[in-house]
Amino acid sequence: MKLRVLYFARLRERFGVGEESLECDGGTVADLLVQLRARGGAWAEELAAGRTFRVAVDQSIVPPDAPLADGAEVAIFPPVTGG
Amino acid sequence: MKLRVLYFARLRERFGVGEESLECDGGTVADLLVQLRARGGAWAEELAAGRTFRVAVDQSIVPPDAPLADGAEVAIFPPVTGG
Amino acid sequence: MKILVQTEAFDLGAEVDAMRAGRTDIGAIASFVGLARDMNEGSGVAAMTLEHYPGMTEKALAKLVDDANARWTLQDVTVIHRVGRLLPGDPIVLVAVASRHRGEAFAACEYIMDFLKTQAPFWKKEETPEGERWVEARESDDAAAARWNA
Amino acid sequence: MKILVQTEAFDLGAEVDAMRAGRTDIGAIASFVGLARDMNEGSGVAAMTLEHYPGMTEKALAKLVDDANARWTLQDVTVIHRVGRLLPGDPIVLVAVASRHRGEAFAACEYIMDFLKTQAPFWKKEETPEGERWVEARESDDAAAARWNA
Repeated sequence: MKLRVLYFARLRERFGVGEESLECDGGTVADLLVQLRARGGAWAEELAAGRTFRVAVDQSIVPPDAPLADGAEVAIFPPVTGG
Repeated sequence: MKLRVLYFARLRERFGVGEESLECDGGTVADLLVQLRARGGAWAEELAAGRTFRVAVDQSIVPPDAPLADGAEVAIFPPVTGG
Repeated sequence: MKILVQTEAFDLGAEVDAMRAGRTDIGAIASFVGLARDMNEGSGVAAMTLEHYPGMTEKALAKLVDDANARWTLQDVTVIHRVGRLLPGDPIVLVAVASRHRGEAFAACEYIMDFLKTQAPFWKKEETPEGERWVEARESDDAAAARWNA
Repeated sequence: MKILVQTEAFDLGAEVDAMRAGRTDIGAIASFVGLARDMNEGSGVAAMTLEHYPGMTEKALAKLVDDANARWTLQDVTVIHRVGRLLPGDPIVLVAVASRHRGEAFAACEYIMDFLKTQAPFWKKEETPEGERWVEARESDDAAAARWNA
């Protein structure tokens, strides 16, 4: 399926990209993360199991086993620090 | 001893006086209350045991057994309702 | 620290701006404004008059602020309470607390309001269709103050 | 309900005045302003830049306000959060809550701030003498939000 994937804050800087469109074969957030980690480098490091980051699907924070639908907007970002 | 006694809000209206100077023979707030109740009418009614009112001596709220000194400023008033 | 008892209206924005003027170390300002309502205890209220005990009022408010300062690390506190005749919608009381951290600012602001309600010598008289009446103290206000001792 | 994400400064006094304009049924307005500080984690902070997730931010703030409305009886809520570059002393966030009673106004205002800190997608980057750094999330903020579920 086709996904729009957004990165924010420290992760945006580490990955050197704020937004991309990509094809994902798996059906869950966990599958997408496996695919991104396979890029190696900062991707493997920042998205490793045990690192703290958040994933939102269509602008709501979700757990790693959340399903993905074609055309979904997925965002990956560090814990928030506003206010 | 000589006291300056102030009344506020509903008690001021009921007693028809906001401030008076008086001689008090006793040495505590409780003695002063006995003396005031002896005036009868609204005094006996409003200051009866079991009625809720507050007494301040020199602008701090005190319990009924608090001592009085010559020249003290005593205030008797209903529970406060500001804010 | 600024404590005022006055008949005039106050300006929340100006008071908070004054607290933070020239400072860069404040992280949080919690503030509260209490307003005269058009209804109380099921009756319409056309107006209210606030009486106070001059001298004791300022002492009582200063003590509340001292107590709050002893309990939390605060940077500044402003308390302004109006007296005289007020109409529904009119602001009655302002409490603003500046601190490095929001938890302390919120707690101190609510603490000062809770004890102001039960300790500061103000009394409200309301004008209702049934005539004038002195507002009775509320048990809920005593309970709000008591929980700080728990 | 008013929710804004903006680069411009906000005016606390004007926002609170707007909430109470033409109304005589509000008894309490609790408000909070969060400010940029000149120090954090032991380093001087010369400036900070706030990034956010447009679209999700507004949704997340609206959900916090909805949750507060479900939990307490509120009359109006305003939330304004700034983004972009801010200097020490600059206001960052405003939350104002109107209610008949002060306890509900205070609780809802603090609730919204606590969850804004942990749920709304904003990120701060600070300029310090040691260089730029992204602010790390605080466990104390998670704890502040968690206590509302107790």
